[in-house]
Amino acid sequence: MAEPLLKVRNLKTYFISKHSQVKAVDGVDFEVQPGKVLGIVGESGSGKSMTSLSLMRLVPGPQGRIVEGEVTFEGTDLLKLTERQMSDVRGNRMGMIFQEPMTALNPVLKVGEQIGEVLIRHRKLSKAEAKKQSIGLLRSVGFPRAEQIVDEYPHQLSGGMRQRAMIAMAMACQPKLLIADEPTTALDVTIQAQVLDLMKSLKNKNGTAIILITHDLGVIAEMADDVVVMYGGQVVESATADAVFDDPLHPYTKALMESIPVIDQDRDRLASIPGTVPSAANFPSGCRFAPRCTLAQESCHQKMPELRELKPGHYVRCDLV
Amino acid sequence: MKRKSTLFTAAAVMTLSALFAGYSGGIGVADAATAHRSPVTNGGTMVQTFPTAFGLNFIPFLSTSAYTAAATSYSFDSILRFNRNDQVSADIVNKWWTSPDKKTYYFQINPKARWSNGMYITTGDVKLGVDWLLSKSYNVTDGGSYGYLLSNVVGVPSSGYLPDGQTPSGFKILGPREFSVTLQHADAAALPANLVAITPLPTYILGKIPMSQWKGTPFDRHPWIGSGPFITTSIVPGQSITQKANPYYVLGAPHIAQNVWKVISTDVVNGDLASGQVTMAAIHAIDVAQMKKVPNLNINVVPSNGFQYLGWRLNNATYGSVFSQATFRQAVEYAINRPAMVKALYAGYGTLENGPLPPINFWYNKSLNTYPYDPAKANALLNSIGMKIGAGGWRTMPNGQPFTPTLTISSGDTTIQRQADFIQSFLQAVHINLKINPPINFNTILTQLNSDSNGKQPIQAFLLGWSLSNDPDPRGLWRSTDNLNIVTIDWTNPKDPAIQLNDKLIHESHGKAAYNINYRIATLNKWQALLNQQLPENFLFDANNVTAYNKNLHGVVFTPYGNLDPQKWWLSTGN
Amino acid sequence: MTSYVIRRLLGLIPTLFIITVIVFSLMHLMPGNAFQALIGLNPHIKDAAKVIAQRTANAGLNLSWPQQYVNWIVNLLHGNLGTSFEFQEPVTTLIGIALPNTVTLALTAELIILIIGIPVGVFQANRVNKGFDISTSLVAVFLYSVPGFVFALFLIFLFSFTLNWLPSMGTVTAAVPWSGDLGDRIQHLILPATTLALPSVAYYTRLMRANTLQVFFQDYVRTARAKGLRSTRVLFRHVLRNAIIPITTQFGFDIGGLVGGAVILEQIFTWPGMGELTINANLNRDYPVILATTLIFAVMVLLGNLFADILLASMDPRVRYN
Amino acid sequence: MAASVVSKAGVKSGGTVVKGKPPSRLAFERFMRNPLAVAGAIILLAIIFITVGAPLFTHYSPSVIDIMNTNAPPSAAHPLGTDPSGYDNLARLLYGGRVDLTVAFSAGVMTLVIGTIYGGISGYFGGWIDNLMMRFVDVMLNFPFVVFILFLEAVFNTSGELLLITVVVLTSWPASGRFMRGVFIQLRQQDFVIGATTIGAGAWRTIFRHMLPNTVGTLSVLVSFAVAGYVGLEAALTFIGLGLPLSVASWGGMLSEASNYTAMTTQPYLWLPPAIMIVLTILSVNFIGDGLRDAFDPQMRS
Repeated sequence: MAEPLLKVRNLKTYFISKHSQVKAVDGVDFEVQPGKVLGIVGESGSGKSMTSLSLMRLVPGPQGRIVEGEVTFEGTDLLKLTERQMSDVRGNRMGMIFQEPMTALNPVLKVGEQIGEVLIRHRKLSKAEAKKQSIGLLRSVGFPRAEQIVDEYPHQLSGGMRQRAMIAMAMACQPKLLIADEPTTALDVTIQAQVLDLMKSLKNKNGTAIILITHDLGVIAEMADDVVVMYGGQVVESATADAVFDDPLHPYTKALMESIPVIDQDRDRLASIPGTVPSAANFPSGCRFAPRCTLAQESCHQKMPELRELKPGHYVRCDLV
Repeated sequence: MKRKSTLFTAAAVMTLSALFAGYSGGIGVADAATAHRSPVTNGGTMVQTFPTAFGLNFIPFLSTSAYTAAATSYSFDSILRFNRNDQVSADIVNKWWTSPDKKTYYFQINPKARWSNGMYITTGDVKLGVDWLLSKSYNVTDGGSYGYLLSNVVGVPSSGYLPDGQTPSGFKILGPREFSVTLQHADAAALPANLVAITPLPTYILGKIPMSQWKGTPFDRHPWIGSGPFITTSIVPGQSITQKANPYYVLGAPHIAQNVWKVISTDVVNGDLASGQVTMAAIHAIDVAQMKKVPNLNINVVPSNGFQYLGWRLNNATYGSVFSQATFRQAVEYAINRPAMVKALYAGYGTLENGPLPPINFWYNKSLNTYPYDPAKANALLNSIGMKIGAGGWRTMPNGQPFTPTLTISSGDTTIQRQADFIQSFLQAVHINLKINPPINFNTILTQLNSDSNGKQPIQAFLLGWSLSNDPDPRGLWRSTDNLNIVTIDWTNPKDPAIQLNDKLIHESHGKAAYNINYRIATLNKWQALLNQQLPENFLFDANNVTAYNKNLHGVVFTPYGNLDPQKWWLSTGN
Repeated sequence: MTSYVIRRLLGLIPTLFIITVIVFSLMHLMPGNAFQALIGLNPHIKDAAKVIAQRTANAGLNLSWPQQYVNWIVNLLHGNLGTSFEFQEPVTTLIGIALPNTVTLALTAELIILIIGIPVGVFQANRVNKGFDISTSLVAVFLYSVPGFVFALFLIFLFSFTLNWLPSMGTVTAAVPWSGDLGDRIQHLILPATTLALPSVAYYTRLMRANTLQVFFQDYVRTARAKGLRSTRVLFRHVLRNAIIPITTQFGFDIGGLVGGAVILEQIFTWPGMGELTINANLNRDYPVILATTLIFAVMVLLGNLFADILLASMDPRVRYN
Repeated sequence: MAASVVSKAGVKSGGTVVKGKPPSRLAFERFMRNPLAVAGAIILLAIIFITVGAPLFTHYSPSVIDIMNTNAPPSAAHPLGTDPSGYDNLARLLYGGRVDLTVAFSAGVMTLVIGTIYGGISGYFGGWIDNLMMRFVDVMLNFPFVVFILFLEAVFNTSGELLLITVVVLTSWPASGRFMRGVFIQLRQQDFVIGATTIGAGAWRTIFRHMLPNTVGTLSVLVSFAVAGYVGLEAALTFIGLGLPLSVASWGGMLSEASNYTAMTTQPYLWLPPAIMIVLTILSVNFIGDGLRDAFDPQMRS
């Protein structure tokens, strides 16, 4: 494998207040290869969104804090940069799109301005040039009447249009890495497909690597080259997409797979995982999945399993497999 | 303590004395000792104050506020003035005499009398002043209320006014500087109470404008020439009037170059005095002790020419039978510890009043009963009219009915409210169960007083005050037929022999015989003694005029009738 | 836009109508009028009761009140607000002097409020619960707690009497004509406008702080940061631009309120504005002036509301004119 | 492409769920953890205690004059001196709070009750009801306060505490009514209200059971400002002579009596105590308001 574009080592993001310490991200490791799609999957509360925000250093302060780890992007540790240096990376070499296109766009600024300001910031374009490029960008994400859209406000656009505008914004500077945090969750199914296709084509065109964060295994199956499965703030399994889908090793991953409806199989009912994701404020002492794991043994409740490389490139955090 | 107190008395102050506020005289109160220490210097700016905004009309007699009248009185002199002994003395007119039948007055204008632009004042200017006071425009359209000054002149119809520009036949021009005024009836008070106030107006300006248009003309908004010591140079509505010395002033050019009237809230005026931004201002008596500590200020206290009283509606349907007995009112007078009230309300800077004229007045009868505080005597008097102490320790009506009179006071005036509280406590001490009504708007009180002919209005007792004019002429207020008597005193029962005597004495005090000053004094003394004994209202006291002024101001003549002779004042530099 | 404003202006008419009708009827339930004081206490008017009746009749006060109201409206449409009973001057003259002064004072105060309130509120939100935030919040509550006239006296004492920096009365220096120069006028404005502004500064600071805090945690602010925008641009273009919207609305609502709030301060600072005129007219039952001042206050408040709506519509593209 | 069904189960479990505690109890606990709010509550209770229990602290009556002992500086017998009527200033200070607190809290309660009901109805129903109700609010908001006071004074031939409270009550509600309408309009569009309506909850139940609890934060701020505003108002009205008569002791009255240059510079014992009481009252009400808002609406805390 080539030198990875992004290398995350032992990332820990905690929420620290007077009364409690919440380990939202607790020692995460993964890598993203240039031009590839890494899917991060897990239920809500598994720490995947907080991981992505940590990569951008956008963890909501003042309680949220990256306490440990390394995030090496194109050879530099992002966590060691000053806020000013970091802001040169954001939107420029790393772009990000968010789950809620309804709220992620500023309601009082024109779409064109919101895209253009990235270009003005990082490409030092003039306002006029920025607007021209914004129109081009909007067209490239599939707006036929881009000249009008630049002068419209977000509330005048539909949800899918907004998400495409978001993508245009994130892709404006042709970043090396795009972090997409649940980009399709809030959209209709048909629109979801459009958006995913768009991301795919942009990836192919620009060679942008993507971190795709989702709880939707279907999306992962369609998009991802590599997959990281997160649970309770930790990576429980990581491998290529094929490996994960063909041969899931972790009981949690297996359970997730069970719960996918498969059209050509005639199953009586979908499997679901009993129980809920434990609160980050009070994780169990042993394996964090143990309380919900059908296979759990006594030892699972005692000791936290290590992330082991069971097969080449296939890591699992379970002592039973 | 607050500006509201001005509200209460403002109306009363305006009517009886405002006219004379600036150019009246009285018994002299000497200037501060510093006056003669250094030689007089010319120049400088003096700042005086009004507590609230002034009106917009500056043509004499047209002003609707006391403050505008004060400023106007600096710019326009009348034909005669009062000196510090309250005697009529020369001003624009320097010689005057009467015909043997005392009906015609002859006047001669001082040959040096000029307008501030140097033009001489002529009888034509006086005539314009007379025409103006008697014009229909002034009296009817503009609602002017000083036409009465000339209503006794021959040729003035009973309506009190003439068509615009028409001169009454009683006014005659005898030469460029000589004129005469002939009256319908001889009247001893005519000169000091009325004719002194005739004010020459500049014919060459106002003579060209129809009187119906005077109000609101540029000259009315800002009169740029005048005959008084200070001529207005600029007016900022609602806040200031700037006046400069009149070099041609008939009584001598003023030493001070500029006089500024500023509207300054009474809440901050003390600070302006202390910081030197105001040269002279009236202050509250209660602040005297603190203001005496301010190093750059002198304080002057003179008694005022006025009185405050506790009135009773003598015709009240419920308690009139008690109120109308002089013995009851005498008992009240004894029951109230007036020195203590003066001490509490005015820090001692007040004067007790025992009759309709204040002790400071030239005409005051010095042998009046002073009604010293004597609750025992009050109790005895109340017992003597059959008001027994009944259940609960309160006196009843002679017929045994409960006696709980109410005192009505105006809202927004804490001094009046305090006064009421004190009176209540003193009357309660002699077992009179006086109740104080919640304070109400002054206008409402006036309305109730005005429409109280049947005694059915809720008002039973009330507190009011008057400022008086220089001449002690009681007409207008004290005769049983005078409207103000009906409204504010209520001593009007024509069957009461005391009231008949009152009317008779008032009539005699200004008849032909009264041209003899000793006769007039004797009559007025008798009249004062009558009121002192009858107490148609319970005379209380009046607050003294307390003036704080900068130590660099010299030559001011403080009198009960105003601060006289501004042309003689001067400012020392480098204080 | 224009048609919207016109429609809104027409919409004010019924409200104004009801207000004037209520004031009109209340006034006629009150006993007494200004003539009572003017004439009733003049010793030299022979037949005061008759003169009062005459004046009352001349002023049209003996008509039935619907008739008086109609007369008043007809005169109003001719630009005539009547003649003050007390000053015997056209009400328009009195208001012509008072209104500009009051408006100047209120607008200056608004300016001070915005200039201080917005930055301080944003700064507080930026350092929430830090020393600056807590200390300024305490000061703000203190400013809000102490009645304005107490501040007025304190500021006069400090800046006018002790330091002698600023004048304590009027709108211009006495000797300067009414058209005094701008510097002189500004000097005179500082103390009264500051005093008038102080309680509202406190209120706006609080409001701004709360708004900013709320906006800080909006998704689009995170988006803006994810785009790598500098923190100043995030703050001004994204946070402030949104946080300020409710402030502008409040601002419009407050214009009318500030004019009313100036009543007491105008007396202390001898600011010849609507305050003195209003209080005086009310105490003396000077009906034409009461009606005119009521009308003007109402118009100010309503125009303020309208202004707020227009501002809101121009600042928030989600709001449409309808 | 596979549809996503996964993990919708058991999603809503983000925060700490402490079982068995109703929200009001939680709010109370959060309130009690806020030191400023607790301090505010203690101060306010203390102020109420000393005003209600005034006779415990002074044997002077606030309405008995002593003409022989007026304008006295502080002494052992009169720790804050006496005023120009000979009233004991300490007694007036202690008893005076009753009026201020009554006026302020009646304003606060009216703001709360009428504002919420009126704004709630107007905002919830919308349409012509809303339009009509808001026009009425416009009228009331524009209504000149001074005219109102003078009118009531003239017609009922009285002045004083009751009149002041009446006027305050009559004029305090429209602003909050309009404000609360805005809040309710916002709430109306929120999921839980739409939810409540769709499951057939009646209008009243929706307004009071579902919407009202969500306005507590806003209301507490409104009320704290209303209370603060009306303590100041009482002082201001007395200052221009439209407030309480002298016979009724109040902090505002004491403050306005001492608001002149001489008293401000030389007699701090006249104005400082009432000023401190007013500031303390308003401060504590504000802190309580902040605390309530944070307690009921934890998202608002940063």
